[in-house]
Amino acid sequence: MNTSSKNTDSVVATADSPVLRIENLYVQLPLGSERRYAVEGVSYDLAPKEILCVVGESGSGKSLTARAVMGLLPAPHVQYEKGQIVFQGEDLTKVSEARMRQVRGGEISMIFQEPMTALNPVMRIGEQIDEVIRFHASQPRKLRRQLALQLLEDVQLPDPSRIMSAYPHELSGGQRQRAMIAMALALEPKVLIADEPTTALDVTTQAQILRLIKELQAKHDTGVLFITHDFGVVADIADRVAVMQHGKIVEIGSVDKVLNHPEHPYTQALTDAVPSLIPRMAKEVVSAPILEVRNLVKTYRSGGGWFGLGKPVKEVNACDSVNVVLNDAETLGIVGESGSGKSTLARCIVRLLSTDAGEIIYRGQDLCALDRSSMRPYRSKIQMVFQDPYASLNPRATVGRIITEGPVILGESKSEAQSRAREMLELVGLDARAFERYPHEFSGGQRQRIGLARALALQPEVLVADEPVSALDVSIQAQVLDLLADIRDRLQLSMVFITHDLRVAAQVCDRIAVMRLGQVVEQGPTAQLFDNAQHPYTQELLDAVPGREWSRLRALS
Amino acid sequence: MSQAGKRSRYVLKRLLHAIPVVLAIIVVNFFLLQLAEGDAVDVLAGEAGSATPEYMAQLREKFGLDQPLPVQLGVYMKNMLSFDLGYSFRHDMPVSQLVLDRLVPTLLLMVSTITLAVGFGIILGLVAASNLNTWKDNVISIFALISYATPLFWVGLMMIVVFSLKLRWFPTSGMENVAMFYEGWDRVKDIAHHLVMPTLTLSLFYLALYTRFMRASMLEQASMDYVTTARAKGLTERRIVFVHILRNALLPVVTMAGVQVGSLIGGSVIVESVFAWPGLGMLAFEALFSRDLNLLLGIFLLSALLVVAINLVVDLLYSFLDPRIEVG
Amino acid sequence: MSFWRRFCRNRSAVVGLIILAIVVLIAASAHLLFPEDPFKLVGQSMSPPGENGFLFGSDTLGRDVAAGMAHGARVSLLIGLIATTVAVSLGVLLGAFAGYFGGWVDDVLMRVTEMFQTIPSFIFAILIVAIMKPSINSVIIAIAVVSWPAVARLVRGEFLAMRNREFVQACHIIGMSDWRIMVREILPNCLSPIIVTGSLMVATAILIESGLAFLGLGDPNIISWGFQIGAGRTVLRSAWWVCTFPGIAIMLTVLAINLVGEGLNDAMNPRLRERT
Amino acid sequence: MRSRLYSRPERPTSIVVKRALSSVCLAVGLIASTQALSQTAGGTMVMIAQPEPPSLAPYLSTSGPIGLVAPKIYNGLLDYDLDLNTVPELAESYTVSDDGLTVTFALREGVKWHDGEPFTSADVQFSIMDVLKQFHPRGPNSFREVSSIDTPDELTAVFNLDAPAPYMMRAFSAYESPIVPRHLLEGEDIRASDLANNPVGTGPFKFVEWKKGQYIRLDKNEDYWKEGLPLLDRIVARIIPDASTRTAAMESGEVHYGAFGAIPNIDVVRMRESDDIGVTTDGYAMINPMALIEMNTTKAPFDNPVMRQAISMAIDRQFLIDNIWFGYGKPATSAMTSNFEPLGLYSATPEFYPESPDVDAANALLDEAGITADAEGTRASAVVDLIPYGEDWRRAGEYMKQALADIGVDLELRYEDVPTWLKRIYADYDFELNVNYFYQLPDPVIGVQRHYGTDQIRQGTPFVNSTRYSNSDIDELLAAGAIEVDPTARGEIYAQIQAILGEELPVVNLFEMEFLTVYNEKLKDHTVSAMGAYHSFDRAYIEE
Repeated sequence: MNTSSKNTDSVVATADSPVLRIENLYVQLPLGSERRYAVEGVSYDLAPKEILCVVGESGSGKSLTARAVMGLLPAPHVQYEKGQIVFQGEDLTKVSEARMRQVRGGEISMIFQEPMTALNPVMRIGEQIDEVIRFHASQPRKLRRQLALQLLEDVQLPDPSRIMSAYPHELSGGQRQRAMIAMALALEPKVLIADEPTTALDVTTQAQILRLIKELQAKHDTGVLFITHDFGVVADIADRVAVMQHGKIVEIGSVDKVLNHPEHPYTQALTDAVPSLIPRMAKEVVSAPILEVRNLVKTYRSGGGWFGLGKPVKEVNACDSVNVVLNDAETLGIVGESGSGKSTLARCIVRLLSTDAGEIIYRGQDLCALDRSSMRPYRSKIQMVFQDPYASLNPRATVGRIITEGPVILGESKSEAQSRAREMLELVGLDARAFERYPHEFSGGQRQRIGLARALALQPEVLVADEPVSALDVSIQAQVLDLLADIRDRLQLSMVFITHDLRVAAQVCDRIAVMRLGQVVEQGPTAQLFDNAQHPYTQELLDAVPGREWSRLRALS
Repeated sequence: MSQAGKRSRYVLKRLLHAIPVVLAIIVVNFFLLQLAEGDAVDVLAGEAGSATPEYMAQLREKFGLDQPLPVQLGVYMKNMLSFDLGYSFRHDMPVSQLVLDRLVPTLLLMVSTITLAVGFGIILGLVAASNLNTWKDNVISIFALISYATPLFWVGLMMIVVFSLKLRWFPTSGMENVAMFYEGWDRVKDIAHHLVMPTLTLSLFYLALYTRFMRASMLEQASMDYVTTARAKGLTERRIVFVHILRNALLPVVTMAGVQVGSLIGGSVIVESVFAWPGLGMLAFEALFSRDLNLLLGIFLLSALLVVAINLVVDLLYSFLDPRIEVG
Repeated sequence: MSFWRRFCRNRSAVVGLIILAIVVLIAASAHLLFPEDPFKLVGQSMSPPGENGFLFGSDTLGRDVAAGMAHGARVSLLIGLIATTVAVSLGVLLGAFAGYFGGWVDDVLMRVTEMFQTIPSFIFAILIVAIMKPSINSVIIAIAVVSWPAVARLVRGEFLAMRNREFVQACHIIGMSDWRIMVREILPNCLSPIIVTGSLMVATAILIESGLAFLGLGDPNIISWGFQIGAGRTVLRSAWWVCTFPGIAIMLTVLAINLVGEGLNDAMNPRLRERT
Repeated sequence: MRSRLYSRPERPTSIVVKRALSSVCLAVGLIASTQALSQTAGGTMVMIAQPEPPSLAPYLSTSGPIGLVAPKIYNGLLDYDLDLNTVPELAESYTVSDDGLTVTFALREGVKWHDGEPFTSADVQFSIMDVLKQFHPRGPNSFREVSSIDTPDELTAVFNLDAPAPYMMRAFSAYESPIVPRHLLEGEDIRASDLANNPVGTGPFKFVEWKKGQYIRLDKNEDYWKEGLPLLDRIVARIIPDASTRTAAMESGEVHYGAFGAIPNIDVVRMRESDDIGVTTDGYAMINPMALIEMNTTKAPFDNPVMRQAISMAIDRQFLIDNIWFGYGKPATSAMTSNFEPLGLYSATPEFYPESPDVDAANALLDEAGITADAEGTRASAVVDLIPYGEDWRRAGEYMKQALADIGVDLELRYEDVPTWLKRIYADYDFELNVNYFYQLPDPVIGVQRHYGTDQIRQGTPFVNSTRYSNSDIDELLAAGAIEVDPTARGEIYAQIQAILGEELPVVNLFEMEFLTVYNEKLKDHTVSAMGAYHSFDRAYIEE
């Protein structure tokens, strides 16, 4: 539970001078990009003991500003042009590289988004922490080791000495992020820059990391520059907020002012686009089940000896006797953290993966029993939309071919398929001219629409959506969700919606099943699940949703 | 299971894996060689001057060449299992002895070539990558390409003319000074003295591959997130390059060394012939042209085992270098 | 055309392309430059470059080295191209099956590839040429047989990576046949590494051909750079030009092909890497 | 590199029937050898042995490289000086009975084998009767008349012959008929004996070590039966596959001696100017190599003598010598080598062996015989096989293709490896033209007869009558020539043979080859016998 949300009258930046002041900063983009500047005339201050959140969609320049402070701009393409970055009276844009190296990691330190790749895979955690200390404060080895152990304890990592000698791949995502934080706070820096540190983490881990950052910030009085695109996180952690769009700051102020009384229309649009946590009204009429999953079991075997004869080394139970029901024209949400088996379940339903046991009954027919040819009539009935807009479309095929391929294979004539495709493009809100163009000419949101058009071209009765919006910016996310809802109602589609984001689930799903380690721990109508969750894990998930309190208050006003 | 236990199990498994490959090599080459016109007896008769057909028939019978093919193969396999690689028709000696004599020179040449090529390849690749697109980078890249593109024998012959005839720094050819017949330490120095030019010639070719490969690997690693983290920790560029990037960049280079071994033994035929280096390459070449079937199969077998062994060593080395790799 | 602009940014690639263009031009117009049969004995033998009307001198029989190089260029390039095409198609086929189907198919095919890579490749090439008797076809086949494993490994890696890509899974769902998925969906997306490796293999093929010729295994009836090197080798000390100029031609061509290969690599890859 | 993959195998010694044969010349040889004592002793001689000998068993094979090494280990009963006079070796002296049916050898006393066993007449008897006559490629032919050998005492061996065989006296050199240790071979399978790889002889040098692919090391035989000899401490035969590398080794002084064309002619031309490298063509009097084209007389159009004559006329033999063999060689003018002149057996047949090529005459000949050209001017097309012994022969083939194009014969070259070539030519007879070279040896009976006699058409046996030319007159003349004792009558017979062959040309000779021996000037007294490189080198020494 987050103890107390930042109340509205948070401490305004104290009178003493800001620890970091950015004044009229300009950062150039390489020639030929959409706009000239990545960062255009940005100015903001960071007071000691304050958490300033910089929020904005991808491409808004929020993280480039932070990297400019550290002097880590990706050299040839993106260059600092003009402006000041004053840190404790010293303009970092003018200092020597040697001085800059003293600042980095010593006085200003930074943590990054991808814990999986942010640590050197072939070096022990202990060495990587020791490196920072040794470089900035020459202390004898024994002292450095003690400090490192202490740091690991501060970030609440279990058994620090084991962690010291462990390699990055032996730790979980959350643990690695904690190690990163330990490394960053090793020399009591004045400023900590956190560039989307929790975006790649599960919602429960994210909550813990946010809490940790707040505690450490309070304890060490560090100024934290927190970069994120998630308004829920802003609500939970920020003292002050700056909103950025296309390289410019559109609004800056206390968290209460910006989140609850935004002045700039762009901020308003963003805050409105964040799905509220109010569960959807359950469907009145309970219709007959169209798709039933009974006791589904799916295990992954890895290893295995010569020609597969040897005994398997590792066995992971992705789905452990899952039972869910999808009623006609209803949306069933499957919610869970990474590794819960929700994607595997989805892939089993569309027969991408063979199952070990259990049945998938579609209108009375068990699909698992069907072989390739007898599966043919059912192929068009269940279709799927994927998560990553950039990987779900064949870069070398035109949009037209992508959409028409399915119908043509299932027997429709070319002309008929093409007219259907143009019809689908209209349905998903893209103009017909997209037919001849290639995927790389479209934005993320548009690509998801093309993926949707491809699925709908086969006139399916069931649509399986595997995290369709989690890779999108919040404003685009809202549009796509609206489109989905509209299409679902218009075509009376029943949908299986997989997501890790409870906000999205609340907005879209009629009923929700919560999965954990391959098992469905709880399922029921959305409203009932949100108001009084039965299973402790469901409750834990609900509490971990960032900005839960903010959304609750917002809903009341 | 202890780390050593796991390792030995892994080694065993790898050897088991290698057996079908090695056996396949023997069988394929056995039948492939039958397609070659003429046999060892033709060659021996040709060499002996004039030999009566009866004498040739006797020889064929003695060598067992008159048996049907499957029988010959069966006999060969049976002997092979008891480490008897059969008899060289032309040299009138057991194949195993002939091949083992030539193994030491081949290993000497191979190990020194790999060390030189990989060693300098890494250094040059490192220098090129850290001075990207400067004149150093271009010079190294062009030098690497030229040494790769120049025919080996031409380099070899030019080296002999320049270094041994004109400058008299090195002997022209051979592995040892056959006039003096040094012993002990002198002999080692003498062999090393003979080894310089063949190794230089052969490693020039492979140096190019490793330089380019290292450069590409360094560039790829330099764009990784952990490098940005290291920079954010305020480390110097030197430390980032030599401690962080280098170790990660070495991994693919090590694997490539393993794959190259097979072609290295083969590739040395030209160098062995130009420098009269008594290696397996030359022996295989002569065995082929005297249809010395047993000898050629023996060489293929030995080089296959050599490749398997070296690949195993490379993989174990790799698992030391990269903690992510679980052995066994 | 952004591909062309990105290719030209790599200066050495452009230099490579120019050299290659010159070589191809000479090869194509060989019969115009030197109408006579390059084997013809046209003048004073063993005359050094520049004398008796020989640009690059003449060999022991009085044949024009320059004429041989021009006509030989066509043959050497042809050998390189055909051998590479054969090796690439074989490699793509086996690599695709191994990478796409996995399981025992992958095991078997990889054992076969391993076998070919375990046998000393150059000796295996010599073995094949000796068996099929030295001719231009046997040389091509020998080169192809020893070069396909590298392509097979590469294509297998690409197919393994692409196999689980979401756009491939989408095709599975709509029931597209495996063969169609491999050819129309996956293969187009791993063309760039294949093209780059292919270009480098043309260079290696030419080197192998000159190596075989050095050992006296070249085609006796067809002039090629390898043939000239074999012919000039024994007289290297007295008539250095006979095999040195063809050697330089080989080096320049191999150098050019490699530079172009690297240019292709830079031009093709960033576009793919950015997106996926 | 493959210029001399298999150096030319040796041919049997000639049979020279000489009236004035006496022990006198034996004595002269002996005195000459004692003078050698005063020169300095010691040093190591390094010579080239390329390709690597298959084994060191001269009693089983006459392969060239074996001949380079074995005669230093084994001794023969006799040796031959540069003018082919016999010189005593293991036999101090010998007498031939008047009827020529018994030859008695007086053996040298106190000779020991390298393993210390004494050398006796029993060794001679065993060597000739049980080894050379049974297994040596030429033994059965050289000793066909020897019915038995008596050993009345340890130092006397008496050869009993069925018919006089004066030619036999030419076959007692250490290379041709090595005397092998009876105590090591008796009762063994001669062919499989380990002696082949660890020879034990009576010669001036003992076998020490053979590192395959590198060298063969022979050290001085301390108790050699010739007083004060050998002068050298050690002889090492080095194996160097690449021709240019062999040249470099010679230039750098690493190697002192290279015979049988070990050093390419072109390098010889360059090196002979320098004063520390010497060249000689001596020491090959026993061989007389002849470059030629074998025609398959059973395959059209080469079954027609006119085609063969036209080919012979169209070839510029001097061009071949100057451009490929760099001046070493003499254009052929008959079926036999001009070196038979001293024996009175050579007579030129210039009609189809013109001084310089006569293309017009050749074309006229062909038109006259009705072998007309088609639209593109091609009278016939054929495949020419080339002996796979290095680049020179490929150049010869390439020249042949251009030369015969002028008379409308379109040639395609074929160059295969040795086994394939041997099988194609001598086992399958699957050829039309074959560019090759034979040793005519010091006497036509052994060197030339086996290429033209009908009885010599033996399928599967290398280097015999592969053209399958069969002419009864030639057969009779050859038989007569072999046993004719009177030199002028013999000359008459061979003149007739050359006239017929000069007309029919089953084999078109190209030129008489000159093998070269290249040596470092510091090496003295190396070419002292007619056997040339196949000699014991007991008198050779290094003068620093």
